[in-house]
Amino acid sequence: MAITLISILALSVAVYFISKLSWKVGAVINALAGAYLMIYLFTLKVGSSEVLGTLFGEKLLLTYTNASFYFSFVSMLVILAVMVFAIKWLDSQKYPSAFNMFLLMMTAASLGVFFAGDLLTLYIFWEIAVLSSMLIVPMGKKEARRAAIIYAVMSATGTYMYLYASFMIYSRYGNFNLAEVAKDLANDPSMPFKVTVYLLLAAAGIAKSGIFPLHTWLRIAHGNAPDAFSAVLSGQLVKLGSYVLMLVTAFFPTLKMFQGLELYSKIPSPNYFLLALGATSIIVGTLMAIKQDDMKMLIAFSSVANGGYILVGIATMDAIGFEGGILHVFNHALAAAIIFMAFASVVYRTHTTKISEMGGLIHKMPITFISYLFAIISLAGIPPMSGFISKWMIYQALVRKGMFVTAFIAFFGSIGSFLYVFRPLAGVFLGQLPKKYKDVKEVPAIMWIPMVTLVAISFIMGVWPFPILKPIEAMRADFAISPSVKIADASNWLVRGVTGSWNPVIVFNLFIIGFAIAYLLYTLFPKPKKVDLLAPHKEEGAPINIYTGGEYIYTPDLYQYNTKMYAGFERMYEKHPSWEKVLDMLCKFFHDLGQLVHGWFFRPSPSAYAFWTVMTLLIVFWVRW
Amino acid sequence: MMTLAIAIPLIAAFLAAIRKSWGYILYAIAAILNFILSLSLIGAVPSIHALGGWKPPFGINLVLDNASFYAILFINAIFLIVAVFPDIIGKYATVMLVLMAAVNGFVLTGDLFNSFVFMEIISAAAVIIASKRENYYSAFKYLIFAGIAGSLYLIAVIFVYTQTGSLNMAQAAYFSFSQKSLVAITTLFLIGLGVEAKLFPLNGWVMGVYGGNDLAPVILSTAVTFSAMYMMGRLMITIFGGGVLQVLYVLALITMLAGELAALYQKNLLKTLAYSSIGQAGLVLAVLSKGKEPFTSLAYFQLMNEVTAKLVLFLVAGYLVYKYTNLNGIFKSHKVLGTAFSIASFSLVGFPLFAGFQSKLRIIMEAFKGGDYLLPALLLLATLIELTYLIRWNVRLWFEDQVEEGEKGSWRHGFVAIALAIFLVVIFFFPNIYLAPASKMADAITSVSGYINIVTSGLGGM
Amino acid sequence: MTNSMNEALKAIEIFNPMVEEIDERQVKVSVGNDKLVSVLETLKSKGYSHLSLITCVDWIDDGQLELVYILFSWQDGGKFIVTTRIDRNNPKFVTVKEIWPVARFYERELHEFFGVEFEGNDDMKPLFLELWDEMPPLRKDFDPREYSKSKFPDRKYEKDVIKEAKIFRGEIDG
Amino acid sequence: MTGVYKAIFNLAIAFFFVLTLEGIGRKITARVQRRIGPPWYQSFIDVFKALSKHPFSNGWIFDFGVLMALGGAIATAAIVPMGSTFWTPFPNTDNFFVIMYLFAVGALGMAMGMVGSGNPWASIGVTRALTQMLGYELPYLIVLASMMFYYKTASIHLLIEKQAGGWNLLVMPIGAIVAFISLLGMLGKKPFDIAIAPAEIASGPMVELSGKYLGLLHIMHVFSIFVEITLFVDVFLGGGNFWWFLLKFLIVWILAVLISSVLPRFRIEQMLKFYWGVPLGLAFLNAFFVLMGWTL
Amino acid sequence: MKERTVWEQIADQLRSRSIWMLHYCTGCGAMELPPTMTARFDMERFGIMPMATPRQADILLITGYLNTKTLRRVIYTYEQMADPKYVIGFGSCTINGGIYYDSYSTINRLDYYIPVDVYIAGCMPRPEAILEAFQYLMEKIRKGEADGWKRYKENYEWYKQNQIRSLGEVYVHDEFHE
Repeated sequence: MAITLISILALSVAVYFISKLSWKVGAVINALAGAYLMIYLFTLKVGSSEVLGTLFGEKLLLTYTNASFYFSFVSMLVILAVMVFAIKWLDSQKYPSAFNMFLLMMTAASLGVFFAGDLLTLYIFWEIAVLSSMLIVPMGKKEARRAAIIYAVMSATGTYMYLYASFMIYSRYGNFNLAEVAKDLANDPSMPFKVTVYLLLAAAGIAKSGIFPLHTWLRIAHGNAPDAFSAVLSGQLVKLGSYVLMLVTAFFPTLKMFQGLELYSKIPSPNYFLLALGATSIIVGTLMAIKQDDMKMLIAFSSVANGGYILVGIATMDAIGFEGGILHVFNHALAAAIIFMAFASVVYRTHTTKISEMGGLIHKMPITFISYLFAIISLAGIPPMSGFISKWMIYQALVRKGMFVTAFIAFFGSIGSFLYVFRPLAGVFLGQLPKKYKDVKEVPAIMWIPMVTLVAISFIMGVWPFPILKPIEAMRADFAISPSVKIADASNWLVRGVTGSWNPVIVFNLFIIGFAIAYLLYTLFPKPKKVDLLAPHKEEGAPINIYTGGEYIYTPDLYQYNTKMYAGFERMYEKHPSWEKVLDMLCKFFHDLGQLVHGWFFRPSPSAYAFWTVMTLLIVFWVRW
Repeated sequence: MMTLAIAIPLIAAFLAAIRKSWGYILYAIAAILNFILSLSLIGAVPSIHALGGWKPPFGINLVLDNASFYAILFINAIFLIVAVFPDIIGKYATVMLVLMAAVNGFVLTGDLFNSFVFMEIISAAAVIIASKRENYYSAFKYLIFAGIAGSLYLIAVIFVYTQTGSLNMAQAAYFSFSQKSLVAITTLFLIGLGVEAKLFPLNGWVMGVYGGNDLAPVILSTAVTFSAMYMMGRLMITIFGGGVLQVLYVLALITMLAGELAALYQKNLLKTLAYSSIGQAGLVLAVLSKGKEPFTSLAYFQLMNEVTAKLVLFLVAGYLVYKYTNLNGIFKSHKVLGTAFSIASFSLVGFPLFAGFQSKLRIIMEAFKGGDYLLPALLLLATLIELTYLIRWNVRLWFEDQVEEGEKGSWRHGFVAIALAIFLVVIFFFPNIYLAPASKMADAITSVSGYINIVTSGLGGM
Repeated sequence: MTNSMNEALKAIEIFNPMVEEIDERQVKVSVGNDKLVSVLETLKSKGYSHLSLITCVDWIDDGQLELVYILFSWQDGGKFIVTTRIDRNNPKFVTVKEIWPVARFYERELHEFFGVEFEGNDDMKPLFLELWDEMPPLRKDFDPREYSKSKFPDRKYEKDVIKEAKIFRGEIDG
Repeated sequence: MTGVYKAIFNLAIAFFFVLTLEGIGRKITARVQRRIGPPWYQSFIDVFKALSKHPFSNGWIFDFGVLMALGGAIATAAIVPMGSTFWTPFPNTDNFFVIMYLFAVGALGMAMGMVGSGNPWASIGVTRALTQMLGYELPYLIVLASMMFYYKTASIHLLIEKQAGGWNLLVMPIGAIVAFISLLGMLGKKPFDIAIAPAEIASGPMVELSGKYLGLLHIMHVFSIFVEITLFVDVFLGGGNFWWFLLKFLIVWILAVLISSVLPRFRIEQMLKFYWGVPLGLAFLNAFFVLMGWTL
Repeated sequence: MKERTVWEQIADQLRSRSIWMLHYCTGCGAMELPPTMTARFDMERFGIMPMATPRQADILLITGYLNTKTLRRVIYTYEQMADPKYVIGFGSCTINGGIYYDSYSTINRLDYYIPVDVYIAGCMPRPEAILEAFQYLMEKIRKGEADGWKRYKENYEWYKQNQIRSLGEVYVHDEFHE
């Protein structure tokens, strides 16, 4: 593992110079490297372990667990798709060589995070991943430059808390090794220490996966990063955060650690705290996504909400909830990647991300539309796409535990997701095609093939989810989370929950049959006359177009409804408190503090320096004498 | 041999004063000679040299132990690197030569009054250097400060003399002061050195001087700071052990936070970096003030990393700031300089793959081992702030829309900057390049008896 | 007449208006072509700031068109009807859209229905009529019946409907 | 295989019974308004007449949306158990959440097809429908969640079996009331017909539907009504044989029609405030009672 | 007239029992419709319902005057309706121009521009008359005689020519619709 990771890291630098000659070759090498890594994941044996090197006298350990396999598989799926997508897409970019280099570097680093066997290795790879992705972000729109800074700072806030906690652990147990630390933590008598460490470690995951208090970077970073990279950001990078959250809540035996702190339904209060944060993110993400006009920011907020789902699922400390949360990682990764790639395709052709400037692209970009459609079906959790299964599992856990408020929030997020995914669907792809986009074409095959492949995978996993449930069940078994129900019952084609089961194959077949019946009825009755959406269309001499209340409208833009879609609902919370403003205030506070320091100590005249010198003298003497 | 390190630049300075046009060439020759000389001194460690045959504690003596050896090696290396840039040195070759001589003397000397003299020379030379590009007001402020600091330093020296009857450092180290006089002496020394070491609140001059021209930060933030830090360790730990180290610890932490906060506020690239170097100095001083191994070695390790990174940053920044008026997106035309700048700033922040990671994480780790939970927390907070403004600058210089047409860059800057930057990456993988000298320095600094032994045993031989 | 109307009348006395009191709150003021704008401005400054309508009367026998400006005061509900007569054959007048921006729509309407040109108002596109090709329809010499006959064919009754109706009612025998 | 026959029977009942009920509902509304009203078979005539017309199509997404809507509705209607374990086509797949979300396929198909027509009225209608969903689904889901917590199952036919001792209407009366209010929203009946609102937005999503599209969507609507009311009957009004089920269905429908025939329409915010006020509070109250074990 | 197939006969039966109307209303004519719809006369008992869009409607009820400007919209609306579609001209103004027969802007004869299946005479007709007309139309549909939509297709050139003669152009561009 070590050699592979390091050679991929080295290759990334080489890719930069190759890309300087021809970025296309660089992109192809990237894709090949991605494909190699994908295959490589399957050749590795679960449980194998390797030493990467030594740092500060501690061995840097790489271990390959079921969780590593699952998370890196999901990551590689997304990254590979984006790498293939980028082969063509990069020609719209200003910095293709740097993009190639950092993308590959980030890939290696994120795999390193998943492989890490100890806290320090995880930190090192984590920082490399953050650094390389942070350098890709500002290649996007103008606002992206600010986004990169906010991303770096938020991420670092979490990471440094994590680092602090790692060293706290090290100074107490003399060990960074995750497995050892888990054992030590379980037996540690000091509750304040455990809670502190737990929360500080989780902070990294919270910052990275966009959970509530540190979620604001997602909007700006995902919304402004280079379009295809947003797919990686949302589909893969935030999953690093989910991985850390999974480590601290499930891999560390929190139930045992926090015995006696149970708050409700046998969930310890620190876990419950995280769960509450997750639930808050669902609300915040959903509400904010509903009111966005920028389609990428909309999906960025949806990533906040879905990160919340993942956290809620994991933090329930219930077998089915945990599996649901982990499966949601897969589902959301795929859905978000497809959506962002679809958006990248749209932007590739139209050069805008504002929903209000688009419309009717379905007639120009049908494949992109179909990809987006299936992705939102998955994102909204509607069968037969895979997104439903994970949401179903999370609901099962919440219902079983009797957590009605959280269940309410989960339902709210789910229904709310219908609202916000519909917004780009209607505003970008459906409706009237503005005149300026009448020459827009579908993106080339190399760009839509990865999208469609991901759609196919998501679809197949929705109908036959048992292959993807297998590693998750193995993970659950590794972490020994109760109750041990067998969720995937492949022999009976059943997905079992604690409160019932369902058969995805039957549901899918029923849908097919229903569609067939509908089609039969459709063909049975008179053939329709094709009507253009707006332009008077002369067929048999009669102009027939859509109903316009008896008025002639010749400008499609006037007849496109894509702004303020939920005005009535938005009005109910337009005066919401903004967390972004709070963080801005904090930022301003530090800035003002800097100004104060600057003004007090660093600017005054020479006589003031003499004053300060005397003051120091006096203080020192006063203190020491 | 040791005297040559002071003598060569001094002679060169005289020559340069006579023939102005030979200035740069003389500087280059002196720098090369000095560097070779300091390399060749490795065989002479440890030894002392009594000037004029007056034996310590009566005469002035130069001490070459591990600490001073590595210090002058490092310092002369920096002078050598600066020698690559005739355009930066310009008309200031003479002053630079004087500075070189003074810094070498400051580091090598084993006599308190002599160190005062060298410090005054350093201040004088530094003030002249600071006044480059008509930066007179800042230079004047610096002058005032250096004057106050020098007089306090002198008072401290007088204190020591009245107590011990000698100006020799080894003698002072041997002498057991009463607690009260120790505090008085160390406080005065602290303030005297604090100016050069950029200790809060004596660092008001830094922003104006570093931010005012391209020569001052390059040499003052590296060589002079290094010598001041060396002397800080020597005086505070070796000679007057104990003393006001706790006060230094608190002041250093404040320095760190204050510097970083002010840097966050700053909108000028050079001034930002100036504040950043205040913050870094605070970190080094805080670690140094622990007064024992392994903190001392980590402090010097961090100092070396920081100085290397800062050298790159100031070289690049000084070059660009005076070439362009608007720096937005300027790295698009100066890719090599930009890469070096980015690597150096990432190293400063402490990202993995870069040198700063090694030293910062070690500091945190050792602090935890020592049961100090405050230093890591503040260090991480300061790092967070540092990361904010350095990323901001990186993003601005790389990605903003370019306003000014980029010109062809200077290959000297590019070569030196990228070489140093690559060196920073190399240090991540092989930290011992810096860590081994640093720990040797630290050993020498923390061992009082070792120092006294060197001086006393050196009495016989020359 | 209310007090404010008296005051307003006093203010416009210098323009030699022909004043005709219609009822308690309505006064008709007829002035010459050249003084009309001044009168309107004065009235506006006196509180008659609402331009209710601009319309036109076709005095075909006099060969004149009478422009009618109706001003309304929101203070006391008084109404001034300021009129002036212009030549029918060369119907030109100046625009008041600088005083009341809304006037441009009224002027468009007048241009459309009476053919009055307003100097200074260039926007004379048709407002109400679509694809009108005849002379302005509200002029007295326009014959709408003729036009209707030419454009909108009537139903041709094969039977005498009136006679049938009479038979139906039993008034006559069929 | 019996499952398939039962599913076909489900669909047949859904079509004929609900269309009849629609006619009866119109009749009842007419009687409330002191009119005579159309005959009971009027809805059949309407559906088949619509199917017989020569429609307009606004492109392939329009066709596809309508087909997807109908297909989703048929799939959902085929799963729902009709009042007893015997009339459960697929006992392993009658999970409540599956039905709820499969139901959304139809809604999504309709939304997509209708917006695909390019008419802004349709978009407005769909956004209103989605917002309304946010209103009524939440109290309903909370009530259902507390029920599932109480009986430890989400399987509809098991829920029916567990009511052998007493109807849930009597066990959790508050929940039943809330669910019924939500049902009114689901049905799009009068105070909640915001999405269609013919007077404001020209019948909203359906604005561009002509001929067979309208007919197919009407059939989809029929299946939706079947699913919605059947769920309510199954969950709250206990088991019984098939005829009892039809009777309960009829009663619930008539009640909904009676309420809708005398009420005006909400505005969209009013609807949300209404649902998130008392019904949601009551739903949580119900959940609290269930948690405490205070059931009748 | 062609023979209808069995399916068409069945379809006509259905169509006659389920008439969804779109009413084009001007002033006085519209007043007669509310009583027709509501409890006093209750047109829903014949399966007649008001519809909001031309797409869903079967008949276009034109109550009152049409001037050149509105006639354009009516033609436009009529063409947006799905076949089979019927038109009822309501009031004498649609028959012969009513009292404004000599206006420069009102048309005199509706069936000159679009095919009208049933006229209701009167100014204004009472609700009884309206219901009577609907009954008559139903009868016509049932017999397959209400073939205005077919005539419009067959004689499209003629209708178009008439429309253009009176209107100049049917679909106009103007500043408010661009």
